[in-house]
Formats: sequence, structure tokens, C-alpha cells
Amino acid sequence: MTVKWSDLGLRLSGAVVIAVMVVGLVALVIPYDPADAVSYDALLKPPSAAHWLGTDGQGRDVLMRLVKGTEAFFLPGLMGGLIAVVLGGLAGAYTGYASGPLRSALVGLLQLVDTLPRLVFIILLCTIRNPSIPLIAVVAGLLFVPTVATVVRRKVEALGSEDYILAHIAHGFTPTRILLHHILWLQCWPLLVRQAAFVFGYVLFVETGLSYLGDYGVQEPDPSWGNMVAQVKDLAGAGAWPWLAPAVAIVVTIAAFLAFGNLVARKGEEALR
Amino acid sequence: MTAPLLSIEDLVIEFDTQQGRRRVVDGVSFSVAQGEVLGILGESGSGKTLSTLSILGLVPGRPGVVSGHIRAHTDAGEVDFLAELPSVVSGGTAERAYQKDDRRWQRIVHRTMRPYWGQFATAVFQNPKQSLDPLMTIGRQLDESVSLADPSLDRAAVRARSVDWLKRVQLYDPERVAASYAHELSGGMCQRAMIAVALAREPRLLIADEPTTGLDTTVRAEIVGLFKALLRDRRRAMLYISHDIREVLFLADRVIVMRHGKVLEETSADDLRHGRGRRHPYTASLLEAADLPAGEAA
Amino acid sequence: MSKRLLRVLSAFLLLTTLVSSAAAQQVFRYPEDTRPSSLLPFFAEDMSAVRMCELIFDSLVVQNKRGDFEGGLAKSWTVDADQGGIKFVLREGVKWHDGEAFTAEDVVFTIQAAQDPKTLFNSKSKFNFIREVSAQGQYGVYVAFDRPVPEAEKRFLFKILPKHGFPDTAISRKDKFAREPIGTGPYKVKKGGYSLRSIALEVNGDYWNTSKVSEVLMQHTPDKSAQINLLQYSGGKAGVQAVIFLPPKNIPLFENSDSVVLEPYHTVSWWYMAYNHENKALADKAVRQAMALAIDRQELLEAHLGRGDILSGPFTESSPFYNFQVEPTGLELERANQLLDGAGWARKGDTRGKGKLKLDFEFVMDKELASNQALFLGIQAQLKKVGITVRPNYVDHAKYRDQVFTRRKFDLTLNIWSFEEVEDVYPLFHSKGVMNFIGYNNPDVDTMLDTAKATKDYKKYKEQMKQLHAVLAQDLPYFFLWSLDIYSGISKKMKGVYIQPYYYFSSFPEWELSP
Amino acid sequence: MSGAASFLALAGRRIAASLLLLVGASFLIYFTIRSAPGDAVDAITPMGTPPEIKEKLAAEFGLDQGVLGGYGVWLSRSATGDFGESLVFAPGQTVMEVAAPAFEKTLLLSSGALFATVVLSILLALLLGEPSARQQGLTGALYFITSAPGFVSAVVFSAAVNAGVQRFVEQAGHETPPWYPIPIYSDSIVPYFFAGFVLVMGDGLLMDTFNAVRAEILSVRGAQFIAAVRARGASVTPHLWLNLAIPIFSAFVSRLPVVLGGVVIVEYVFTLDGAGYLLLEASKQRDFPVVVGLSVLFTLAVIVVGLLSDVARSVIDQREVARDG
Repeated sequence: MTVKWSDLGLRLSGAVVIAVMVVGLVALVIPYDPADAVSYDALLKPPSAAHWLGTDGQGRDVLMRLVKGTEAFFLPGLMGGLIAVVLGGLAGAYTGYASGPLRSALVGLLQLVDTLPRLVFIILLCTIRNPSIPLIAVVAGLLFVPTVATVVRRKVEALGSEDYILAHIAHGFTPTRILLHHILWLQCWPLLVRQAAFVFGYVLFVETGLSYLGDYGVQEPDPSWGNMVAQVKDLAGAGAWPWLAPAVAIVVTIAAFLAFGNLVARKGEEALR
Repeated sequence: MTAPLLSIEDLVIEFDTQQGRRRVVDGVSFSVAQGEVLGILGESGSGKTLSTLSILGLVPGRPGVVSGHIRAHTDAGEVDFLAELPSVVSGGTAERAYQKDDRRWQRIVHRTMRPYWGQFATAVFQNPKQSLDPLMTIGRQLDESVSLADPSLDRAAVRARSVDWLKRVQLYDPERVAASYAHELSGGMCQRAMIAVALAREPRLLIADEPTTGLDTTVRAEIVGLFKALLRDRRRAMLYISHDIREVLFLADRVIVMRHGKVLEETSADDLRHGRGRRHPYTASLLEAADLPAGEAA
Repeated sequence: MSKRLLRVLSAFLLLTTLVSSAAAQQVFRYPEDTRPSSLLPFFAEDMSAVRMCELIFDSLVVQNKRGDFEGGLAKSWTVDADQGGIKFVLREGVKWHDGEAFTAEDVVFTIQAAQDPKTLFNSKSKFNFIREVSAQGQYGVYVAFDRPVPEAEKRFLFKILPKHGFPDTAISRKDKFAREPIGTGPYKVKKGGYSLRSIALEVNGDYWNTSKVSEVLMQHTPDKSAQINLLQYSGGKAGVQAVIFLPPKNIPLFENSDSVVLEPYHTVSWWYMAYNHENKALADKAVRQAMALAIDRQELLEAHLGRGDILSGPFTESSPFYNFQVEPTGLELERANQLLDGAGWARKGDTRGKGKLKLDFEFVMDKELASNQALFLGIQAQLKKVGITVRPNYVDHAKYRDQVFTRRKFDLTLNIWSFEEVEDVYPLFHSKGVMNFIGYNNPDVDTMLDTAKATKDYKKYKEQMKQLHAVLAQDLPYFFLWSLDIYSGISKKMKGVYIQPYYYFSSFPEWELSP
Repeated sequence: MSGAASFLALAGRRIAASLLLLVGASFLIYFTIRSAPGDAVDAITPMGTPPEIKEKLAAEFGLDQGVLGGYGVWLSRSATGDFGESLVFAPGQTVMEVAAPAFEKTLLLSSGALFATVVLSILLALLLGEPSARQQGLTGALYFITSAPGFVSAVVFSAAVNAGVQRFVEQAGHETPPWYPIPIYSDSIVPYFFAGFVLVMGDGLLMDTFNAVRAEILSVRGAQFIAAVRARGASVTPHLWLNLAIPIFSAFVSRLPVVLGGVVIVEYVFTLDGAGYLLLEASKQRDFPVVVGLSVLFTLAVIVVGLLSDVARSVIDQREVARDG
């Protein structure tokens, strides 16, 4: 009995996702003081037995920072995804179902957020409050609320007229229950999963991007994949490993998360169809 | 009695599911003569819909195996739809069935079927609202069929005939209907429109797949009546699929009863109506449920 | 590369060659980290603007390669016996870029404009010593000082503005002159050459001196790796012929390159780590000294900035005031620890403390100073060894100036002082000095600075500065770090290159670009 | 109700809302940048600038009024179409003089890139429909290619191109193209193509769009009326695209803000003189008139495109009007 290809993809991406989670959790318990890691005897050493992924411009072990770097993004990333999905889902459900001034106000607010030039807005915020990845994650999450909301709204509007929803109303379910349980939970979860995965990825993108644009991301000496990759700026001709490893890590992680979210979502949608 | 318009011989359809392979149509055979109305009776899941839709190659999803013969007497002479489908489709082993990708199978089916769609046979489905393109006026969809049926017509003539069709399906104010969208019409009106769209294509065989499901009783009666009226001229045959024995009896010349993907019995509508001949117990139970004379049980 | 790929690529190249306008020849391109804020010399705040203005404007006096001062727009000058004034004889037949003739009036105007209270610019104080300026005929200018000024000519390096370029002496930074400057210099802004992130100059046909390169193109390229890229492939039409500052990490890339030479130049600027003396712990001299002994400057310098001189005081080694008797301290961890223990700073876990005070400092850094971060990481690691904790606070330029210079919310910071020619440290260390942002207040130093300010005899002044050097090296208002050998990367196509440490392009007219 | 009337009402409401939106967005940005520590004066005055000069400058820059007051002034001015003058970035030039051309470039770049992305997604969706060995492989590869952070793909890309061109020029003796080496801003359009390419490939945009478009196509394909159309032997294509038009367009619209954000990085790497570059520089220098002015343009663009999509929707899909009206 051969394996379905979609399942194979699901398993692979799922494996990576789990791996990242595990590393992230392990990183929490590994003791690491960046100040101790600095060693001027081992600047920019290529990969070796002592340092599997070599050392960076401060002589710090790249692998170690890679591991500790996971800790920096993956919880906030999930948080950002959660914020976007929960708030977005609720807002979408409400705007799709309700009517009246409150709805219009909410729609306006969503549009307002949606129209902001995201990256620059985050940068401005990062100059006001000192940048930290939770800040970035929360803001990124909030900025994605409208996106999620619109998708959900369409779905709700589309489902609103479906017979079985009407039937539910007939059966005397409260609108809230129908919205939250029957529509949001039972019908929208696949696209919510997909969105969450995307936002998670986006948080990573933003963090790397910000680090590159001038250290608006996680601040040294704390390791983050973003500020590791950002070293590409001053390492031209000095060896690629310090930024290549995290770059690859980012690509693999994001690819896995997107794929996983998407495949799960697709399975769900097929089930719903 | 000329050669049948369509004859199906031990058709087998199997689906590959997570639980493994399910046989949903199990050696079904029947035939329809020119201008004849064949009623197919059975509860949902009895495989009646599938066996008939497979005639149009519109079977959804991807079946594991399709085998048997679907012989059609078209203008081009006799064709066996399944014979034209390559071996991947009919009688593949489990493994190969899994590897086979749906898009390719769909493409193959469509290629073989396209010439017969519409002009040989077409279909009317249940819940009519979803059978009509929500973004196109009824008129334009009707125009499509009309001009396909008779390419020689110019726009005006086409529209005229469309409106005429809307009249024939007993829609009042046909101009308004032609200008309106599905969501602006009632279910009944949509089904009438749908029937018009189907018949305007001038098929030799009309497949009506539970066309009255989801409509309220009075409307159902009207629709069934409409079919009767439209088929009186005997110019085209119809496969009328329903779980409602009264509708079937009202329309059909012959009836086949299906259950669990098998044909239980085949008989003339008159016999059923008047309770003549021996009955399969299942059929009998159906008749009783509709309190009609069951005749003597076999 | 496969044949097919080659073919595709060549097709693409040909296409794009057709699409895009062919690049002009004899263009000297160079990237800048920051965008020139204004081409009006008064308002040329950042170095990129200073460099541009050097190409567009002239000054009365210029400093030549050997470092001594010779005539620019001034043919000659005579200083009064009492050093109370100076008379310039101006070069004749010099034309402004718009064809007008250059006269004494322009010089007078420039000085008056600079002194006009309505003209607001940073280095206004540089003109304070001038009491009065007057034109003597068309080509003579007399400048009277408010007090005797030694080596007065050195103070006339400022650029001369055209009187006819402005309505009156009150000049606003919003004046469109900032975008369409009119100078007497070797280059003028090309028609439509001023755009968001690039400025194109063309050679000034009737320049009183010769200039060889026909066009100059400044390109704002904040991304260093992009600059490196452009220098690496400087052969290409869009490549650059010079990168002003090559980060040491990238130097290996060009060390034995056949297309680029490394041009070292020595700026009159030194790096320092500033202590905020308003911080109780840092007010303790022992702490400052201990930190100085715990930080290995040599190591930091080599790891992150390449070559340079470790300094013991507020002057560069090339400065006449540098006191070579005072040896720079080296790394001495034991002594550092002893000092701290002696002063009663006992270890509590990672961080030493005394009573409520802890040796736990906020280290504020300016993002615009690129190597800041790397250096901080080293310092943090080294100070940890003697039980001193420093926390990074990495802020952008505007925020830095506000937080450190204006509001003084910092414990430690790392920065550079750059000087046009000789250092003047009075404003840095005098308790009333305008640049004394560290709240340094040492009566002895104050008196030394005041007396030095009063001395007319340059020799004496030198001696006093040398003493000051010794005192400051002991008292450590700052921890003096180093002055750098900076490297420019210059394309080998450039001939006759000499880099003026501050203005950079002073001798650019002699540069040559061989095709 | 009649389509035309309700459509007009709809448009009216939308435009009114948009104005509110502009005010809201501009205030948000104004507030943020004004409350950022350090201001335009700090950005230009180095250590030792006498305080009186700083004060006079602050007054000249209109920094002496509070945030709210300042915004009031700004709003009343910009209501008359005067968005003020740049303070630091381009002293003396009006904001629109500086911002408009830059924004034009950026808008073209990002919408162009986004358009390309959508088209590409459609093609891919038609190509990689259902699970199969080869197609799954391709999809997987796609995931990896598109999951690189924008600037990483940009840096790697430019390095590759430069090295490639150099090798090629040596091999084929072709003269070097004017845009080589990248990245460099030049009047040639080529850098914009590269930037666009990276925009499409980077930051998972393509993958995201691809998934959305793909889902839409599948759902329409599966719809019953398509089966009906088939059954009557009519061609499916017109029905398919008619029903896909709106979802695909809204996929475009909903992603525009993201791309307009991502463009900052791309312009930084490829040294393009677009709005992203301007916005970044101006906000570093606290040149708030420029920043706010630009943000207004950004908002405006998003709003206008949103309006367009609404109009398109209510023209194509009568149900929408019925719903909103």
C-alpha cells in the first residue's frame, strides 16, 4: 500500500514543525550568557568539530545561537498568529453577521489598520519603545487582523444563507452559538489554520527584515535568527556561514509552517466539501 | 421497437476511500428506447444517481474502477463510452488506482464525453439555484444552449427562442425572468429555467436527477406536470431518477428499482400502477408506504 | 554555464542594453552611507554633505597634501603684527558657476551671513572671533578679530557663498540654494542632476584651476554590502570608483585585488567611551580606572576596526598636543579587581555593588555608528570578567542625540570626536563647555583650560595641552580609545589619488580616471 | 431595489468612509512619529549646538506646538492640499514635490509585482492542481524558494547575477550592460525588474497568493452549475472566469498593503529611490511632514484599490448590492 503524496508532504512539514517546537522548548532550559560566548581567539572560524556551524564575528558558536535563536521567535510567532486568528475570526464573524453602526465602525477600524504601511509603522513603533520580539509579534498579529477578518467575513456571508444554518436558527440556537461554533469553529477552522501559519511566517520575516534595515529587531547580544542573518551586511568576503545557517533555518522553518498549515487546511476543506 | 437509444451493461463503479475500496454500483444493466421515459426508483445511496451520471461522465471525485459498457446510439452510430476510456480507468488494480491522478482522469473523460454532452444527453439536477451560474442572467445561459443547438441563428433570433423556451416552461413574464439572476428567482422558477436551459439544447436523452428535491409540494407537482407536458411529443427520452414512487409512476413508461447498487427489478409502470405481476418485497414495501396496491409478493 | 543558459542570458543582456540609456563615459561614481542633507555649506551637517561641498565650493585658504596652508580663492594674505586682523588679496577672474564674477563682496557677504542672527546653523561659533569684515576694493578683504588669534589663516577654511545667490544675509536652510548651489569650485550640479538619492556633478568649464574627471555621481547607498558589491565589480558601467570607508571585515576582499587599491588616510578624530559623571558609581574614579584596565583596546581594535593607534589622551598621535610621555594602559585584570575591591565594590553574584549602588550600567549606542554594536559586545564580555554589568540600548541617530546629548539619560556611551584640523578640547572637558555632556566637573582641569585659552604664545599653549593630556589620562573623564587608520577602496582606474582626511575631495581636481 | 441607485448609494457611503479613513490613518502616523523620542532638530543639530538655535529651529519646524495642536494645523492645511514642506530630508521642497514621484515609482513597482504574482499563481494553480508525485515535488520546491526573507533572496540574487554577468561577459566577450553591477539605482528600468522579481519570490507572497487562488479555482470548479454547464455541452471557460474574477481581484487587493510594506526592504537593497526608501530615511530623520504625507498616499492607494474592487464586485455580482444595499 503506497502513501498518498499529500500525506507525505504533511508528514515532512509536520516533522519540521515539531522539531522546531522541541528545539524551542529545549532552548528555554539551555543556559546561555552571550557575554561569556564572546571569544576573540575564535573569530569567524569555519565549521569544525568544535563549532559545527563555525563562529561569527564575535567568536560565538553559530549553532548555539541558532538554537537559542529559536526561543526568540517561536513563542512570539505563535502568539502573533493566535492574536491575528482569534481577533480576526471574531471581527470577521461579527462584521459578516451583524449590521448597524457598531459594525460599520468596526469595518472602518479594520480598514484603517489594513491601510497602514506595515513595516514602516512597525519601525516607528520600534523607535518609540525599544524593539523586542514580543512587541513585533503583537503588532504584526494586530496588523493581520483585517486580512483574517475579511476572509472570515466572506465565508460567514456566504454561509449565512445556507439551509442548514437557517435550520440551526430554526432549531433555536442562539446567533452567537451558531456564529462561533457552527460557522467559525466547524466551517472556518481550515482557513484560520492557514492564516495562523502565514502570520507565524510573517513575524519571522518582519523580524529578519527589521534586523536588516538597522537593528529594529531583536537586540544583540540576544541571539535571533533575524539579527544573525542580518550579519550578511558586514560579512561580504569574510565567509558566509554565520548568516547562511540561520538563513537556511528560516527558509526551512517558514516553508514547513506554511506547508503544514496549508495541507492541514486543505484536508479540512476536503472534509467539509 | 427500434434499437435502444442507450443501453448499460453490467456497469460497475468502485470508489477508493480511506476504508479501502467501496463498490457503489454493482453490475447494473438497463436500457432506454427512443422517446421512452425510464424511471429509476431507489432510496438515496442506492447508486441510482451515480449509475446515471456516469453516463455523462460527470461522476464526482475519482472512482477506483469503472467497468462494463455504456452503449449509446448517437448520430455517429453506436458508441461505447467506457470502451473509449483507457485502461487506467477501467479495471485498474488498487495501487494503480491510488497513483492515478484525478485531473488526468477528468481530462480523459471530458475528452471522450464532450461530443455527446448536450446534443446526445444532458441533465437536470436537484437544488436548481446552484445549477445556474449566479453571475449570469438566465437569459444569457439560455442563449448559450439555444445557439449551441442551432448555430445558424443570429442574436435576435436566439433571444427570441430563449424567451419562447421560458414560455414553454410556463414562466410568466419571460422577459423579466430572462433579465434576472438565479438569486432573484424562487426555487421552482429556477428549476423551470433550468429545465428550459437543458431542453433548449435539444438533447435526445434528458437525465433528471431528483429534480424536485428541496422544493415544496405544490411546486413539485407543477414541475412533474411540466415534465409530462414537455415530453408528450415523445421527441426525446428521459431518465427520471427519484425516491418518490408517485412521481415515477406518474411520468415513467418503465421503472427499475435499485438498492445497494443493484437493480432489484425492472417492470412496466402500468403493472406497478395496477399492482399486476409479482413484486420484489422491497418494491412492495415502497408501494405500501405510498399506499398503492402492492400486488402479490414474490 | 550551459549553452542554453548562455543564449538566454545574452538575449536578456542585449535587450536590457537596448532598453536602458547607455551610461556616460568618464563618470566618477561613489556611494555614500548617508544622504547629503544640504548643499549649502552652512547647513552641511553630515560628512557626505561636507564632501559634496568640497567639490562645489572654494574657501579662501586650503590645506595642501603636506598639511600646510596655501591660497585658495585668496592669492595671498598678511596677518597684522598684533595678530588682531588679517588681510586677504583675492584671486582675480574667478567666475561663479552662473557666470557672475567673484569679488570681495562675496567674502564679506559670506561672513556677514554667517554672523546674521537669523541664519541658524551649528558651527556658527566658528565665526565668533570675527569682529568686523570689510572689502578693500574689488579684490581685497580685511577681517578684524575680537582678540589676537594665532595662525589666523587656519580659520578661513569655510566655503565662500555668492552674494547674488541670496536676497539678504538671513539664510534659511529651506533656501533652494541647498539644492541648486552656485559655487566657484571645480564641479557644478548637473542640470536635473539633483534627485532623491543621487547627485550628479559636471566639471566647471571656467574653473580657475584644472580638473580632470568630467563627471561625478554621488549615490546614496546605505547598505554597505551593496557598496562593496559595486566596488568589487567596478568594471561595470554602474560600478563605483571609490568607497569612502571600507569596513575592516571587507578589506581582505580587496587586499590583493587587481582592480582596487586600498588607500589609507588618517583623520583628526578619536574614539572614546564616555562615562556619565552624574552617575554615583561612575563618579568614583576607581571604577572608571578599573573599567579602563579591564577593557583590552588592542583586541577590540584588531577584531573590529583594523589598524589604528591606541590613545592615552584626548588627542591623536599626529596632533602637536599629544603627550608621548603618557603610556596607554594595557589589560590588567588583577589591578582592576584590586582597585574595585579597594574602593569597596564587593562582588554580589555577577555584579559588584556598594550599599544600594551596583556596577550595572546602561550602554547607549547610536545606530549610525556601524561598528558600535560589535565593540559593545566585546566590552560587555570583558567587563563581565571584573564583575561589571553593562546593558545595551541601541537607538537611532535622532533618539541618541536627544537621549544622550540633550537629556543625558545614559551611563556609558561610545562615540567619536572629529576635528577639522587641530583639536580644541575646551568645550569637551570644561565644566561650562558646550560639549561637556558627561557632566564632568574638575576645578583643576577648568583652571588649566582657562589659562590655556588666555595664552597667546603657541609654544606655551602646546605645553599646557600636553599637561592637560597627562591629567586627563589619570582622571579619565572619558576612556580614550584610539584613532583609526581608515581605508578607502579606490578603483585602479583612478590615477593621482590623494585623500584629504577631513574634506576628502580637496585634491580631487588632480584625480584622473583612465578609461 | 434597482441596481444603479443602490450602487450609487454604495459608492457614496464608501467615499465618505474613505475620507474618515484618511484622517484616521494620518493621525495615527502623525501621532506615532511625533511621540517618537528625538525630533527633526535633534536629527540635524550635533553636540554643542547652542540651545537658542535649537529652540528657533524647533519653532521654524512647527515642533513647538503639542501633538494634537500640530495635527490640527496639519489637517487644516492639508485639507487645502498643502501638505507642508520637508524639514530635513529635502529642506524647502514641498512634501508632494518629494513624495509624489517616489510614490509613483513604488506604486508601479509593487502593483506590478503583485499583478505578476497573481498571474503566476493562477498559472501555477492550473498547473499544479491535484496531488501527484511530480506536482507535489514542484509545490514543495516552490515552498522553499518563496520562503526566503526578502532581503536574503535579494542579496543572494544580486550576488548571483553579478557573478553570472561577469563570467558571461568574460566568456562571450559581450560588453557589460548599463545596469551591471547590481544593486545600483540607475535611470534604467532594469533594477525595477529585479526588485519586482524579488518582491514576487520573497517573503512567502507567491505561496500565500498561490494557495488562495488555488482554493478559489477548486471551489468554483467543484460548483454544481459548472457540472450543469458541462452536461449541456457548453464551454465551461466563460463561467469559470466570470466566477473567479472577483475572488482573484480581492486576493490582489487584500495583499497590496503587505507588498507596499515589503517594498521598503527591496528598495533598500536595490537602492531604488521609491517611497519605501523615502519613508525609511524620513522617519529616521523625524521629517514628519514627509512621513505623514507619504502615509496618506499609501492609505489613499489602498483605499482607491479597495473602492475599485467594491465597484467591480457590485457591477459583476448583483448579490453584493442586494447584501450591502
